[in-house]
Amino acid sequence: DAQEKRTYYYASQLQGHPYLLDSLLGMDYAASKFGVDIVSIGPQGWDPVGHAEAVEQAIAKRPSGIVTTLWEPGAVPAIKRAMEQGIPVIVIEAVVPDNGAMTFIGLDNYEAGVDTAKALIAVGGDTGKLVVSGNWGASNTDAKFQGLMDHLKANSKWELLGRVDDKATTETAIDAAKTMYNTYQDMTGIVGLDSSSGTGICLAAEELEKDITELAVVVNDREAPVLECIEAGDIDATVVNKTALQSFMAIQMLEAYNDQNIGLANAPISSDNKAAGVTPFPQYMYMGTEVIDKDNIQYFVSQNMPSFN
Amino acid sequence: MTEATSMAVATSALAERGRRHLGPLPLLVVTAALCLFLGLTRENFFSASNLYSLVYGVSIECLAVFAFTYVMVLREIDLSVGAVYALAGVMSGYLLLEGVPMWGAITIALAAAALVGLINGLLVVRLRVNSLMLTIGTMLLVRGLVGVMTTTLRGNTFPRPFRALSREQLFGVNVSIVAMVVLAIAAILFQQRSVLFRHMCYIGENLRSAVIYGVRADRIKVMAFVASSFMAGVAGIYTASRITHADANMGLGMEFTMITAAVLGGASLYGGRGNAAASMLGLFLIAVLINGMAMYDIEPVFQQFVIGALLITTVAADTILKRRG
Amino acid sequence: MQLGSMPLLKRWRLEQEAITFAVVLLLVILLAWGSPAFLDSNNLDSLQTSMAPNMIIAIGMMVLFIVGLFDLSVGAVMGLSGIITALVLSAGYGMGAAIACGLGVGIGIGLINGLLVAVFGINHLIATLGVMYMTRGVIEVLLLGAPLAGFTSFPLAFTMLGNGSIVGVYWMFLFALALVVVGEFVLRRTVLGRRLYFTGGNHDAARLIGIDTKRMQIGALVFSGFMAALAGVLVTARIGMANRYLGIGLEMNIIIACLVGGGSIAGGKGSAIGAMLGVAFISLITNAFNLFEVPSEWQSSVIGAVLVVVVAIDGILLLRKQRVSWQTILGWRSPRRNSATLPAE
Amino acid sequence: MTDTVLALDGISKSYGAVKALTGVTFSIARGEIHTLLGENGAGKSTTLKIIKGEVTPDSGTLTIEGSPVTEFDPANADRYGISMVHQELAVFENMTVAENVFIDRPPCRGGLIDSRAMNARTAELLELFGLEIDPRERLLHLTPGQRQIIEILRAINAERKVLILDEPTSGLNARESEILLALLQRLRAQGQTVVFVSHRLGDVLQISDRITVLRDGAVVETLVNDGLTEDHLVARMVGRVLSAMQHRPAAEERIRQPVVLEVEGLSRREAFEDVSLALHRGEIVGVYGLEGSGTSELSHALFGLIPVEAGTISITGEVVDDLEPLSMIRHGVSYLNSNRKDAGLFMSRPVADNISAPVLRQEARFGMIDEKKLAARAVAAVKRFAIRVASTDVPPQNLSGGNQQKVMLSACLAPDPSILIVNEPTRGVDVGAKAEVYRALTELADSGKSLITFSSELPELLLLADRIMVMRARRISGWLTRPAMTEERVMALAAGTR
Ligand SMILES: Nc1ncnc2c1ncn2[C@@H]1O[C@H](COP(=O)(O)OP(=O)(O)OP(=O)(O)O)[C@@H](O)[C@H]1O
Ligand SMILES: Nc1ncnc2c1ncn2[C@@H]1O[C@H](COP(=O)(O)OP(=O)(O)OP(=O)(O)O)[C@@H](O)[C@H]1O
Ligand SMILES: [Mg+2]
Ligand SMILES: [Mg+2]
Repeated sequence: DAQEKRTYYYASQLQGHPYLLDSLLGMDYAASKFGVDIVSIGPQGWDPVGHAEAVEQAIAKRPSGIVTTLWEPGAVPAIKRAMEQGIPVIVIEAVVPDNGAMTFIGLDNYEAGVDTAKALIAVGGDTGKLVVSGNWGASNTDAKFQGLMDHLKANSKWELLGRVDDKATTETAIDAAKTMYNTYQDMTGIVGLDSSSGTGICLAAEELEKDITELAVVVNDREAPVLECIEAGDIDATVVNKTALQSFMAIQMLEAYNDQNIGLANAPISSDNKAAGVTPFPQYMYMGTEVIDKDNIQYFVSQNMPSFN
Repeated sequence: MTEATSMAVATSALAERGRRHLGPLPLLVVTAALCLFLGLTRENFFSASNLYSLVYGVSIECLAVFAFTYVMVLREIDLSVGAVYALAGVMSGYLLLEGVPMWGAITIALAAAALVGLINGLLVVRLRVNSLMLTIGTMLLVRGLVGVMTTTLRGNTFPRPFRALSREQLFGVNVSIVAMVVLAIAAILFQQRSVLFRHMCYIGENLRSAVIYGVRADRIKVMAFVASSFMAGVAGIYTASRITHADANMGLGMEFTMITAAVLGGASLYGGRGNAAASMLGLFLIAVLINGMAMYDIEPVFQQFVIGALLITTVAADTILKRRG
Repeated sequence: MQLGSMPLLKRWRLEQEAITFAVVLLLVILLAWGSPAFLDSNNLDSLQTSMAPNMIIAIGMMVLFIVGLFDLSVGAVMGLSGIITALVLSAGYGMGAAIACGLGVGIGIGLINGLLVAVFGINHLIATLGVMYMTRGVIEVLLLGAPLAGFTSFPLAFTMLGNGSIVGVYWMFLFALALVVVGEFVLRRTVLGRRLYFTGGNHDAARLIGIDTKRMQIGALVFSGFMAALAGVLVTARIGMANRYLGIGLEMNIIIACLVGGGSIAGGKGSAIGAMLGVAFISLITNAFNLFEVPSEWQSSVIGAVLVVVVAIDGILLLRKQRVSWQTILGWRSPRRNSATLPAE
Repeated sequence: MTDTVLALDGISKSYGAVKALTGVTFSIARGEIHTLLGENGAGKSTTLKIIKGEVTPDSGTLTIEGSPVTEFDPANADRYGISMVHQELAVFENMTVAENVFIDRPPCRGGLIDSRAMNARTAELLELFGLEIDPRERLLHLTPGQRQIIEILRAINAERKVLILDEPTSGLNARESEILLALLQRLRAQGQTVVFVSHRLGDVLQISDRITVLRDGAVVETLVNDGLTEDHLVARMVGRVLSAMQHRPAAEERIRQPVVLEVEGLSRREAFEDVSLALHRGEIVGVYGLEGSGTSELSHALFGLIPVEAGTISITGEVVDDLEPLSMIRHGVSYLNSNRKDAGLFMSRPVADNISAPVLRQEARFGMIDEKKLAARAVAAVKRFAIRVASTDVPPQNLSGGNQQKVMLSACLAPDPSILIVNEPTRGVDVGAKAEVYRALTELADSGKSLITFSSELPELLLLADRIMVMRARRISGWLTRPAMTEERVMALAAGTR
């Protein structure tokens, strides 16, 4: 059965989230490169129960492997179940501890925060007054914030004036950013930590006809408006996760594991990895981040991105 | 009954009216108090820029809550507002990127929104189905369509001319603010004097009685649902132009904001009552609260706790005052 | 004296539930026939474990529907009770204490809801919505700075609550079924159940005949809080760790399930069986999406469409029972719902 | 009979400005049928509600079985053994007949409700009224008359020490009220104490042992019922003697008047079949039928409230193509519903809004309401029917039952209709006001309006109608014209005896 096409399931919630579209792009690419089928199942929006069901019910399809996400641990029992039945599971994008999967491929949010801090220092110098916009209470925002503040404390004299909550929704983000401009007149730097923050920060300034080119503005992720604002010079830089890479590598790892000619499964860690209960995967695989700014922006705008199907 | 008593009838009528028309006063007091407090303790609160931002932010949702309130007056409910709001917004953007000229796209999007309302209305009056359950259905249905479009749009930004819409100014302020003011005044007049509103109250209070007295209940209900969807559509298109790209989260949970605002404004889930202008005030109160908490740099995750608490206290105050009167 | 014959469904007041049952049955047949994976043990287990907690919450919600209320805070309560249980466990206390605390949370919040609604007379939508926000706030504050998921070292006995099964049937699921049976029994055969229906059916009249309607309302809200907490404990036991996102947005699904299952927000109507069927309906639809690999962006449209169709069919059947002609139903002439002898909607 | 069950002493109660009761004092003896009599708003229901514990008096003492009642809440009924039939229906539509009868203390076995026993017992009770209803039927399928009976059965079934009935017969037709009165007398024979309220003086005199007359919330006096006549009672109730109503002059020439409303072969399955009638200008046609005869459906159909399956209605010659309330109203038809609780009033909107509801559009200019006009209209109506109300901004829910009825009638007359379809026009209305209503209706007829009057009160029909159409088993069983119109002949046609 090594000949026949292998099928992998991407079972997750938030299937429709624009942030993950790049992830799906990477998967299409992998599918075309490795000649495998990849089936996406699961709810369009936020639905933990639906997520868990998607993973559990993917198992019933007996796939060659499952890729999933863990913004919350609801699917952990499903993952453990799949692994028990010999179906390799890889978690991408977001993860919780003790999840029982083969590996996690994605972003270390804390490090992403650190990278954001570095970018801020790069564009805004090592001193200033800072306001941070984010989706507070969401794990990635909180972790990024930790990394950001730790690095700034250690390596700069940036001080935090306050935080605003943008709920990762553009409408909210705009109004939150406006409140920020109206409240903290004396800030010299802005950081946005979730995918909507940048859009909010930039559009709010536009609405207030406020010139923020003087401010040091560093955000995260690559929503289309953010890229526009970088071109326009309102936002100085955005720190992005390599979402396409994480999904591509997930498939690549699964292929390497399943394909006897590559034989990752039998990498000589032990005489018999299965019997020994050895996981022939690195525990975590972090993508690290890239910084998008005026100089490299044109390579990131979605019009210039390829598509594979 | 004697002459004397019938005189008494006429006179004490006024007193009675006064008592019943306590109306949105509690809400007004709470809002004013909150504003005053913030104004006194935060130097930037009363800054023109902040107040303007607040009003502008609210003005868009006000368009939607206007008609939504009247649906509630009719003892019905329209939970599909949020989805329709997103539909109109995303659809107009979608059509634009498909190369449809701007006004054509907007017209089609609005028509689509109105169509949803028409379907809601017709099913409610024709099949006598429970509007809560029905509009949950249409909400999901429309959400799905929005999802389809956002997926194909891949979050791309909309053409400049469309984005310019939300920047349009009239009398030196954004169009949506003018619209809000006009609607608020219209609402007050409409509720004060108009036959139609009185008829709506009759329908909400006792449909059977209303029909016996020749009120066109079915037609009015359909109209209300269409209006609700249409206004949601207008607000949605305006927002789409404002946020410049297709956002799947657009209008998520908006229906609850609407209900909350309407109830804060004195509407009842059991129909017969409602005040669109006060509903707008309700939206404003919520906005001010969030604004204030940001200004106080309150731990963000704690903010929704405060919102919940305020929600309850305001309505509680209202309820208790009404019981007195 | 001898009673004349009467259709079983009508006598047992399960007409509406019957429609839902038919739809559920249709789904099952469709799935079993359309996808070999349906009868795969993994799939059946998945159905059980996803249905069980929702069934438990839905029973509570249905009781609220019966007394003419609903509760938007169930999702948040579920989340908080789960977290409290996890916190207490990881603080080294025994399993009993942890569960007690978890359930206590639910009862406490339910009581708050009850007091707000019955004593202060606050509209139940606003009251429970506000309490939902507040509860979510408490969760966030509790877990401020805590890792996304921690407390992963639960005693085996506890995790078994959510994972134990006999001959392919999860205890959790059996438990939920048992609750349905008991619930249905109490609602139908006990005076308490009767009083719940009276309270929702005609609040004023119920008060006049000496039913303590306030107590009924408070009781129902406490009960739904308790059931939500119960579900929270079980799910936490199943997942094996605390989950701050547990139950977000769940209230809507539960309410949909109850409506599909024959409940009415007008009150005085509904059954535990209906709650079960409603939940089954939702879970099976999701199952169909996964097994038939329906593109995610179309899913909610499908659910919505099904819901609309079910509602419409329900309405049409009712009208036909009242002998309203087809051209009146479909044509432009409106049906007169105000007719005094036609059974009120 | 000196054995006192309960005694009221100086009971007073006011609602805001309205003094409902002032120093009401009387007592009820064991095993008697004690009737409260009084005009609408005299305070009967309030008194009863206080006895039952639903309403807390401002002052005065209520003594039951020698022990003064300290706190007032509905649970008292249970505590002191009182059961009550309310003037306004208090039933549960989604529950079965049996469940509505056995609301408190259903028959239980092992702590569980024994529905078989419950249904059986209910069936027996239903037979008392000769009702062929399945105890497992849900109430929403029953007619208002039937619902009223269910509520009476509930009270009787409770077998409490004191049985209170507030205008129990107002919703019943003649046969049913006869049965009820007989039943009450039988219960009294078994030592049951009954407190009774009715505006039907005949009934009152027939069964009462003692009668307490209330006027403006105060007791006029308590009379022992021997040798009393209706005039005695009226005199004490109203404080003046009412001239007896006279028939309108004979109706021959009215038949020669043009036909304004013509019904041909109107049919609706399970309701009525092949109904034809011609209503002349200035004529009052009465329609009579026992429960189940289809009369109420017919009245609904005539106003387009329920669709018909065959037949036509034409007004002044032209056929009404769409049978809807709105088009009937456009043709100058106006409708008075038989059950005010169900439809006809907006219970929590001001009386003024209620009375002006049908004429809002006419009274408005450019769709804008002129409050003053409406208020004036309302005040006029209040005067005309002596509606006992503090102000025209009081909602009907705060009015006594009879006054609610008057408000509804005022609303129905507001658009100055040329044809009226009137159901139970004087349900729960006191004698004084009844005369008012009769006068109003006859005046309308004299001024050239035409009326179809549906009533279960035969004397009322005999007084008002020029002709009576009698229905039996959903068909017209015959027409009677004065002078051939007598109670016996109508009943004969309605019940199908002979
Ligand atoms: N809830 C209330 N609020 C305000 N006023 C009330 C209320 N209930 C009754 N009243 C007033 O108290 C007075 C007595 O009312 P009650 O119902 O006892 O009259 P009644 O004798 O029963 O008249 P009817 O024969 O019409 O039933 C009336 O004037 C009525 O307007
Ligand atoms: N809601 C209903 N659904 C189906 N059939 C009904 C309904 N109401 C009445 N009917 C049928 O119509 C027939 C006539 O109805 P109804 O008893 O109201 O006539 P009625 O003599 O006017 O009653 P009443 O004397 O109480 O006014 C009844 O035999 C009954 O079977
Ligand atoms: Mg009364
Ligand atoms: Mg009838």
